[in-house]
Amino acid sequence: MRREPNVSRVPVSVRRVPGTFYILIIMISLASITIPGFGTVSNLLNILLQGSFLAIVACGATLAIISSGIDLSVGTVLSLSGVVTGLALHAGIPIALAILSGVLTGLICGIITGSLVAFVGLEPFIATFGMMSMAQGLGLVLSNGASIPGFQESFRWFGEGVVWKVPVPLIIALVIVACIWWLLRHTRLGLYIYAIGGSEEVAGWSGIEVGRCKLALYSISGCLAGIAGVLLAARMNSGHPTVGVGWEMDAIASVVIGGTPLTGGRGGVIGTMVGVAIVSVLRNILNMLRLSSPWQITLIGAIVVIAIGLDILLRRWRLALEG
Amino acid sequence: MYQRSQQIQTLTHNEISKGVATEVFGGSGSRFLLLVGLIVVLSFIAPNFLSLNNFINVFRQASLLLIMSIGMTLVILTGRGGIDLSIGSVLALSSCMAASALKAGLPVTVSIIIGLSIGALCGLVNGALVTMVGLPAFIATFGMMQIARGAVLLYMKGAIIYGFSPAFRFIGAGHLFGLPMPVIVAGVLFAVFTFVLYRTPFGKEVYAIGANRIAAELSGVRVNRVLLTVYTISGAMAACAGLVYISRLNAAESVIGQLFELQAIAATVIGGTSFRGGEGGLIGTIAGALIITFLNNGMNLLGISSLWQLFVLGSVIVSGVTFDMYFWHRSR
Amino acid sequence: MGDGPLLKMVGITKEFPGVKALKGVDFELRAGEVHVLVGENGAGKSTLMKILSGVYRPDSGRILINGKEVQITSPRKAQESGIATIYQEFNLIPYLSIVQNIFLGRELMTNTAIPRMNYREMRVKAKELLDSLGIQISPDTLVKDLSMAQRQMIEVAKALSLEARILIMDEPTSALTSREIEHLFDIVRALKASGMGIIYISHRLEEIERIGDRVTVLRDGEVIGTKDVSGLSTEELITMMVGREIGDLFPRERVSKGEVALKVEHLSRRNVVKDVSLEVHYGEIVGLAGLVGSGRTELARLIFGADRFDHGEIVISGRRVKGDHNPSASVRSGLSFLPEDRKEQGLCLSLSVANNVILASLRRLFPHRITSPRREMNVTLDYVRKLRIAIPSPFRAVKSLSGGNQQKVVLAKWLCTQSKVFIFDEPTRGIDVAAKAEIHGLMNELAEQGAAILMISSELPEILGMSDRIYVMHEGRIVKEFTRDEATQEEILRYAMGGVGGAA
Amino acid sequence: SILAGKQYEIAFIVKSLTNPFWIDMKAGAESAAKDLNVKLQTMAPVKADNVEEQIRMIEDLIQRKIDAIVLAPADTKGIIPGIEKANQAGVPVVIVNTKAAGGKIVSFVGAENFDAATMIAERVVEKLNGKGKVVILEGVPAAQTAIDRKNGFLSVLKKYSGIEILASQTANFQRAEGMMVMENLLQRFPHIDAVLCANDEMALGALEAIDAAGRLKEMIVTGFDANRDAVVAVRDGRLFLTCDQNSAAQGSEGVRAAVRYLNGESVPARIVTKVILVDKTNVDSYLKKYGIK
Ligand SMILES: Nc1ncnc2c1ncn2[C@@H]1O[C@H](COP(=O)(O)OP(=O)(O)OP(=O)(O)O)[C@@H](O)[C@H]1O
Ligand SMILES: Nc1ncnc2c1ncn2[C@@H]1O[C@H](COP(=O)(O)OP(=O)(O)OP(=O)(O)O)[C@@H](O)[C@H]1O
Ligand SMILES: [Mg+2]
Ligand SMILES: [Mg+2]
Repeated sequence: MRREPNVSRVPVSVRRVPGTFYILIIMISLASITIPGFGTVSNLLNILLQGSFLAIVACGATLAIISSGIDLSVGTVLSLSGVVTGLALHAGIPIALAILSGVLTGLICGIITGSLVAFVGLEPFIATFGMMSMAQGLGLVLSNGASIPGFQESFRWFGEGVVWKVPVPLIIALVIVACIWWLLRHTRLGLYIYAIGGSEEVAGWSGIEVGRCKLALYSISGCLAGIAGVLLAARMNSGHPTVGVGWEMDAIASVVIGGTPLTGGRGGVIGTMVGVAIVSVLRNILNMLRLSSPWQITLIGAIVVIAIGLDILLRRWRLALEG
Repeated sequence: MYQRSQQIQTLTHNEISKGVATEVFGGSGSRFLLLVGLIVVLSFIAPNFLSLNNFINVFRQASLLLIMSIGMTLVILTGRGGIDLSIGSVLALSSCMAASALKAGLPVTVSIIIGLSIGALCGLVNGALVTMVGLPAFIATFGMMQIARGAVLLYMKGAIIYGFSPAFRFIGAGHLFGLPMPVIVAGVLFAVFTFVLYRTPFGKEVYAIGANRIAAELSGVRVNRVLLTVYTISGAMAACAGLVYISRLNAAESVIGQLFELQAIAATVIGGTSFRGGEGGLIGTIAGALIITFLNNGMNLLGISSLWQLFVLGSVIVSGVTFDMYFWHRSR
Repeated sequence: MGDGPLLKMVGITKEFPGVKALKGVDFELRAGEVHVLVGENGAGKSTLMKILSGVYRPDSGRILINGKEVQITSPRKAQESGIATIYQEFNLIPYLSIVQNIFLGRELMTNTAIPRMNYREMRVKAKELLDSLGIQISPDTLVKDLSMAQRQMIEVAKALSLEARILIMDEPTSALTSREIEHLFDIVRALKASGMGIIYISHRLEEIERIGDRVTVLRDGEVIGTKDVSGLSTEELITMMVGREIGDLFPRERVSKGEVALKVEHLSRRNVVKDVSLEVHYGEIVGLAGLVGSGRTELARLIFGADRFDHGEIVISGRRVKGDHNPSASVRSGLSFLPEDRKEQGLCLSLSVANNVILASLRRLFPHRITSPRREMNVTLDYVRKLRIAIPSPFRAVKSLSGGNQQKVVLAKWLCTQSKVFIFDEPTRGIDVAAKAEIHGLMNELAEQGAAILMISSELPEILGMSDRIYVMHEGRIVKEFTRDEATQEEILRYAMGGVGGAA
Repeated sequence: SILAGKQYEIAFIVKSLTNPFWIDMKAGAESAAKDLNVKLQTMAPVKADNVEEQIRMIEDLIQRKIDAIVLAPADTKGIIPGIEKANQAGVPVVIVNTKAAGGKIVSFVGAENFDAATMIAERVVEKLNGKGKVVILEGVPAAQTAIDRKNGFLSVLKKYSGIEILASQTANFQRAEGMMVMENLLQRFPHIDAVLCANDEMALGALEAIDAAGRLKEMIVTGFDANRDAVVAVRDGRLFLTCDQNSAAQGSEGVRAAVRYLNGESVPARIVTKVILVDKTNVDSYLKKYGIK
């Protein structure tokens, strides 16, 4: 039930690789043996490219969940900022400004949810649920319910370009993940997010300005959703008002699969990346097997449950052995 | 004002009733004011809103959400990330199975029992994954959500079962004492579970587990058993909602119930039940479910364009609860 | 030292819904003094201190530091004004390490181009701090892995690291044993000598004369008086606190002991509990003494079924417990266990007093599975009166009670089960003298009625005063058994510290 | 196939597999595949109508070195990058049902949703003698077919001054939502002459609501897709009409086009499947097709 005294150098909250990592390895090895075309470099890059967008969004979700909150709005904010970017580009605004407008859209959404959570004291679920509806609605209204297609090449580079064979979105995602990792591991804000997740009251008593931290973290989450939205628009060469439907679930699932509990206070972004990898690899495998969507749906559920269940049982078993 | 010297000796009947009432209504009483406010506003601006027919109509529409939210409220009350994402899929699975039982010519009662048992079974599996394997509720029920949905899609192969016997249709489309059956079903279930939650040891244990799981366990509460029961109830409620649903719709298909979990969670949380666990309760959930349904109804009546509807829904919920926090909870 | 007072609080009032916690309190602290604040449970001590540390805003009143009025609007402000606090309820975050907790809110940063947290330096400083407090734990240990006593010491370390001018200590010793208390007092004396002003809250009256310079008594939110410690007798102090004389603090009488109620043989778990055998008879109170971390709590948890044991056997009321030993089975077989950590393990803080009190007895009180508010209230009020729990209504959430009253609620919960065998882990932690006497009286009554009680306590006077027999634990083993007459404070300590027989 | 000495592997990506319309199309495609001895796999996004997922599927299939892709895009424009990827990898793409606005494709097989919708609206106006109050139930916002159908309806209705559009609301292509939205609209409008629905599912839901309110006589309801239940409703005189895009033919023609292309034969750039309005007069053949007596 409690206490194995833990002696280690690194602050433990950020250190552990989740057990699901090994599940990921097993999944990948099995797939490369059995599925032709899976184990190729180009397919791995393909998976990484596909996972980049979710990875960016899931970083934000990780912050929210570590603080024992939640961010349901990431999916629709992503759609919204794609639409805004698209509109901006069509209006002939320079690319840099258009991108900025998309990212800012995300940031503003994040600031709104953040203020609602931090200063009004709304439950994160309600605030972000509201934002989820609002961003979706706004996206539909702005785009008039249709996609906004056709951008110039230089913009599309952000979604499709490669640098030394590495897709641009992947590079951006890696940079963002590294930043968030740094944030959680080495900055005050990061530590405070853990502290707030552990106990908001105690964090306040220790002189942490809880409200400002929450505002910051939801803003970051919104901003990341904005970035992902812009990149996705570039990749799809269109801003689509419903493209992000359901992404919040994928993001939250990745976070939880990665070992950050919904109750907050621990976990980290490395784990989340394992979660993102599991989700993306699983999708790729199922597509490669060309399974129809009902089977895909079923298997995603079953594999997630089995994988994490196994991880927990193995850990328990190991603990019993060590004892 | 209370003084140490006047140690409380006894409580009058009145004081007890008042105390119980505050306990039951908890922090969610003010959400009723929000609901009333919404109704008042809508009756001024929405044409044909303020009519008995429309209210019956809204209650009928809210009843499904309410039935599902009963289970969801119990689950969320148990705290520690307690959540049931699977209810939408379980609803689809159990009601499609019941429908195909009906089509196969089984009696109505048997089909209903089949449907309910499948729902309860799914819930039980959720509960077992949470308690025995120790999966986070999010993962366990996320898995069940996918598996049940996949199963029903595979089973139905995209087909739709259409046209039920009048006996079965009565549950969803019939009337009793001038009230639509769904409203009656929801009302009865609601009454039963409110009683269970506030007047049985089980209900107290649910709250205790939510408030502090370790303390509850050390007080001899059989935590796992209670959790199993709660998830089972949630599954059964989903099935129950599903049966009413297909009976009303006169058809069963595999895609029903998508995103219902989010609606049920929203109704629960807007009703004042907190993810922290042990706070809130069923009474608020009614307010939550009605707020959502009245909003949708009002927007249809107002003829708000589809594109704007989501935006309006989100902003009304956020500003409503904000208002509530400011003028009610802050002033205390 | 300084001329004017270091701190002055004038006319502080604070009202919670239904409770006037403070009614115009004046308080004064000089530099270089230890000012003890005493009073019954719920008198308003912690509230006053929380106002000083920025957790609550007062309804009215002024706070002056060095004669200058200050507005303490947040804990941060309090820290900036030089006030450090050791809260009564713990103020640590379980999943952060000791270092992170100690420096929370004031992390040291590197002066590199991109500053980041300087864990290396913080670790070194934390280590120094821990060493100076005599704590031998790695600073990277997670707080969740610490015992109550260890956490309490970390609290102290955290407050000290602030290097404040004013240090508030709200019951810092309630989970400590004498060795740590000695250590703490040495530190307090050193701080005092350096000119710090210390506000010290405690229910252990013997500590007052050992460490205090002045004492202020609070009752029902009002100051009864401030006195110099020298020349103040305990009786006088108690009368000021309670407004009346109290009975014998340790009213233990001998009763003839009955059958064996609880028997433990060769019980072991990992490295924490090693081959422990003991027995407790009906009608007997058995004390379990030992130093911090000696394994007493762990032993109790094993007996209760909260943790699994590796070897050994347990017999409760003649029945051997089997593999499926768990808390609910224990409760049903008539065993009660009052845990030491009321916040984490004892209470459902957001629930009402009534719901907490009846939680462990639901099956007994409502065999037909339908509860009755009237019955709940009557039962609850019974214990509220018996234990003198100060609450305006049993519907009040437990989290709004004072620390001592919360402890009484936990006690009430277990008394309500009407068990025959009790394990009390630090039962009077944070409880005022008057109430302590009453609780001891209740334990006596229980024993007279034939209950068996195993009492863990870090307060040696309590162990000596209440027990019929005493076991002493050291590093997971029972190293000595005393009868009531053989035992003395010195002897117990000697064994507890491993001075005899055990590996020292 | 036999000529090439190996069995072609073709993937058929539709918008969802939870709706009879797509199931029919899948059946059509599969029967053609069987005739032609092709290995066919039908796939659909896990989230129905999600174009981004469709793109991911195309990418994954390219990795798997598929021979050809038959595709029903969830979004006319959003799908283009996916088609372009396939173009780059040299995988031929046949589009069915919904047009793609760019990329190199072998052929487009399908009817025009827009045109079909105008046909329906024309018939409704005719029935109402150019005068009446009309409600539209739209599909999933931002889904291409939903947009096309709605615009088709509007293009006709707007032309007649006697036609008043009371409301145009979404019910997300779903039966239950169709019922719920209709219930609310029935509260709002004391008189409605016609309800135009962007698919049969919503129409059937709306019918339940109208029936329950006892106002079936007052208005006509139209659907879209001619699925089994809708055909029955037409027979019973509850549904005024629905329209058959012949989804099975779209599927089979799509697969045939792909195989012909792989075999090096020439394929027309546009293969039109006919739209047939299904009403009382021709419902019998559909009843027979579904085996309903
Ligand atoms: N947050 C709160 N809400 C409502 N009432 C409160 C709150 N905090 C304290 N009180 C009440 O204020 C009074 C004073 O409590 P306080 O905690 O200051 O007592 P104390 O002197 O520290 O007692 P103890 O010795 O038991 O710790 C009590 O009656 C308590 O119930
Ligand atoms: N929460 C904990 N996590 C990890 N180890 C612990 C914890 N509590 C105690 N220990 C360790 O277990 C052993 C026995 O601790 P236990 O709490 O049973 O002792 P105790 O005599 O009750 O002391 P205390 O006064 O600290 O409660 C000690 O080695 C201690 O360091
Ligand atoms: Mg106190
Ligand atoms: Mg202990």
